[in-house]
Amino acid sequence: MIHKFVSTTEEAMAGIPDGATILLAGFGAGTPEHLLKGLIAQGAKDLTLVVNAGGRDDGPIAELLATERIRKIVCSFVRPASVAARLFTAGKLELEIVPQGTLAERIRAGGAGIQAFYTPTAADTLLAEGRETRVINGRNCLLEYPILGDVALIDAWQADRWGNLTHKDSARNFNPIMAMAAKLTIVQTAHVVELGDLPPANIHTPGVFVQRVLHVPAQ
Amino acid sequence: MIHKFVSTTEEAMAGIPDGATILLAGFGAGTPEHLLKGLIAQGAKDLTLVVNAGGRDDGPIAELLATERIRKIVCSFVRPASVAARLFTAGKLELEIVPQGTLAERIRAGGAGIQAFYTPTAADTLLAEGRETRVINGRNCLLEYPILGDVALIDAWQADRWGNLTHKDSARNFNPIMAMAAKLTIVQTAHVVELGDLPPANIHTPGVFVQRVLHVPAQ
Amino acid sequence: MSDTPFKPLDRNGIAARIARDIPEGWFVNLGIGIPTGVSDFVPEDREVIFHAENGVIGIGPAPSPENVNPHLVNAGVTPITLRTGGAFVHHADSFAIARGGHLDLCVLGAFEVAENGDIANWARSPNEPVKQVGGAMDLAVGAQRLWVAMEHNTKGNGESRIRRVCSYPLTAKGVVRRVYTDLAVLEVTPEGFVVLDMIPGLTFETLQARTEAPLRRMPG
Amino acid sequence: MSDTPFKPLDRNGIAARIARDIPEGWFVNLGIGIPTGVSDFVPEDREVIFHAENGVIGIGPAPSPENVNPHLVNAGVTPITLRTGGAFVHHADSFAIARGGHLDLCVLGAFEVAENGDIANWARSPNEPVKQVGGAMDLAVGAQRLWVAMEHNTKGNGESRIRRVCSYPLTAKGVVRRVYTDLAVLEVTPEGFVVLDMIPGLTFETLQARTEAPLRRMPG
Repeated sequence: MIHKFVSTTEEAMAGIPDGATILLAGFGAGTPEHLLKGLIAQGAKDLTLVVNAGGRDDGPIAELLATERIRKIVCSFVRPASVAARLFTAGKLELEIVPQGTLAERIRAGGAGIQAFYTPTAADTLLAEGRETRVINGRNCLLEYPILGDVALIDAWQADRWGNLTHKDSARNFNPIMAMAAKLTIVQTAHVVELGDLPPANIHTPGVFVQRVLHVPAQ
Repeated sequence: MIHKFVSTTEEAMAGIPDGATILLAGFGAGTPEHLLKGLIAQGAKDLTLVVNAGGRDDGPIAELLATERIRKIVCSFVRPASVAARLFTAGKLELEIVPQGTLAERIRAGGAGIQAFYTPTAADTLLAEGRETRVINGRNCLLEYPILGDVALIDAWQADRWGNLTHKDSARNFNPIMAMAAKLTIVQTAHVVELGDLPPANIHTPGVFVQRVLHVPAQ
Repeated sequence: MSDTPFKPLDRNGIAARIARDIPEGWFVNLGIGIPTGVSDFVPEDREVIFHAENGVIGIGPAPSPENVNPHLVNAGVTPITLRTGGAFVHHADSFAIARGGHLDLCVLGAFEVAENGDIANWARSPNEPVKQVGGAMDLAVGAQRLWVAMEHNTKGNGESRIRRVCSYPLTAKGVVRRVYTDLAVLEVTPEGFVVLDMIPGLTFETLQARTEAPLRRMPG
Repeated sequence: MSDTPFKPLDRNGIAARIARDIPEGWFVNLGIGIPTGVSDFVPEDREVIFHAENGVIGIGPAPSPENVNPHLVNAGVTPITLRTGGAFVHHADSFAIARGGHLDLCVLGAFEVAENGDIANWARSPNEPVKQVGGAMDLAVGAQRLWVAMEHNTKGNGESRIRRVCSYPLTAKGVVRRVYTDLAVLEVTPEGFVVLDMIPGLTFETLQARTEAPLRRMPG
């Protein structure tokens, strides 16, 4: 029997190596905060973190950054008043700023086996400096490469033992595409359901993209 | 009030010009056969048809081809014993053969604003002859361009007045991505539902991709 | 010809002015700042569908404090509601909507707009250590129409934000169609800015005096 | 050393031999022809999830004639059922699974396989007027492992389909990991084909005599 549930946070986070690239889902809602705390406890270092927002001064992302175990953040923005901004200014953190849609598309490309793509987004901006561009149908386009994770940390509303997931409302955001783009996709789910309880037409993230599921009841 | 329903097949098919590119969804299931017959009756000619399978010797695709109003087919395969194969051999039809996954991805790229992408699929084959390739991370890749339609013909199971759709089982196939990739997306739906009847988390094709909906009850 | 007294629009006034020009049936993304307020001024009986980058189609009115749903926020991470007929999609699908040309309109705030339609709204200097791009670059190049909502002049020294050439780093080149300020509505045309509308009491000459880029009157 | 009599596997026999090697939990796509039969030989209590290009995850057994669902077919457009736990996705998502490396295994039919892992399975000549590619090129480059199921020799003149170099147009280069024929199981290695298994009664020498490419015995 396929059975992707794990019983403890330690088991969920086991084996994340130093130097790993971690995809962290969430956008206001849908952040797997329990797993993020698990990552802080797990201790892997020299990590690259791919996340939409480089964070604020509070919350678990700030806590993780404060450990100085993140070598680099790939994100669409960083608030000037944040742990990330301070670490970056102090030379303790690399920063790769990616437009939010390009970030989502690069992650989706990673999951879908696309090796590179051209987009007009950011082609005529500072972010294109020194990079490869090409005019296609009269539009200047920037060449973008896929983002792949060693690990994805994912939030779900429901999960079954095959790892099929649903996400609640706008908590879906980066969760399905980050699950696609990582070798080891670890999920925290608010609810556990029986195989077959999720209607086949309405599974938001199929289990094929999921390796481990931890039940973390909503508080 | 937004109201995308039309009352007649003529109204659904109105204004399709000669020379249009038509995206036709379906893969065994999910082919909008009523609209396809409507296209035959509508009379536009010099059309490019984008469809997974170039068809067999029967059914509405064969009927449409037999009108000789299709200038070109873009598809992943054509049976040797088919109207398409005979027209092609007679020099009356252009044929562009695209691997099925690349076809789906090119359509999705069209809908998503991606201007071109690199894929390893078909890079070392006859289909790559004379085309641009590039080695990325040690893999030979082929440059592929998006497919955009003037019109998409779409099958749905349920639709509301905003054009939100669901598709039944494997009848989903090309329907959501072709709806994204066309300027004028015309839908035939088996069922009409009230706005709000479709759960927001389980809409397979959002109405933003849909222009016209015709109710064609399943027979 | 001297000015009669005029009263610049406040931020809500700009938002309301924009709302007037959005017809029923449009699919619209509203940026953070002044644009977010636009939806409050679209009458309920005019169906306009609002999109948020984080995968929300059909944003409804703000919830009352006791009805906040922690799983439902907009691109500014503010609690929202979903309107009947709305839908949720994931982030890549949401940006496929924005980048694939499926938005009839996007309204963004900006620091500056140039007469060729360039927009600068994400950084005040190329040397800023930390960048805040978000989804603005995607929206700016992807939407069918880009309108900008901003104050006509800077708060400090009253410099014009309506420029011949942007002085700040660009968000995108040649994409702005129209600018709504506290003083006027300007259309970006191949011949530069054309004044579509001015607030009551303001003369063309005064508006031009407050504007670095040359302005043209509406033809006819 | 002379051969004892041997009986080549029939198509079901090849399918059954492949099924033996698929462990529980793998996510597998089966091509048209011999591969389609593989799922029939996976015991019900071994959970293997089968994928179809048209967006089906978790193909179940064939339906009885009275239970055919017209909305549910596989990539060969044959009616199927969905297994408990299965899911439907659209065509681009389905190929994202195939092309993104999420299939543990794909089993395809072929005309020829070469010792460097090249596969030819879509055209018998570069000059065929009409091509039938389907999803084979996507699956061949995308899956974690590609196995091929085919007869060892051609039906007509008994030519070897196991080649030093493919003579037919390629589907993909250097992707085949293993070949299951009616005579043997061959692993593609950097040193060429290694014989993993032979049918009872067949000797290595006879197998080599029927095979154009050089074969190696399993080390040890």
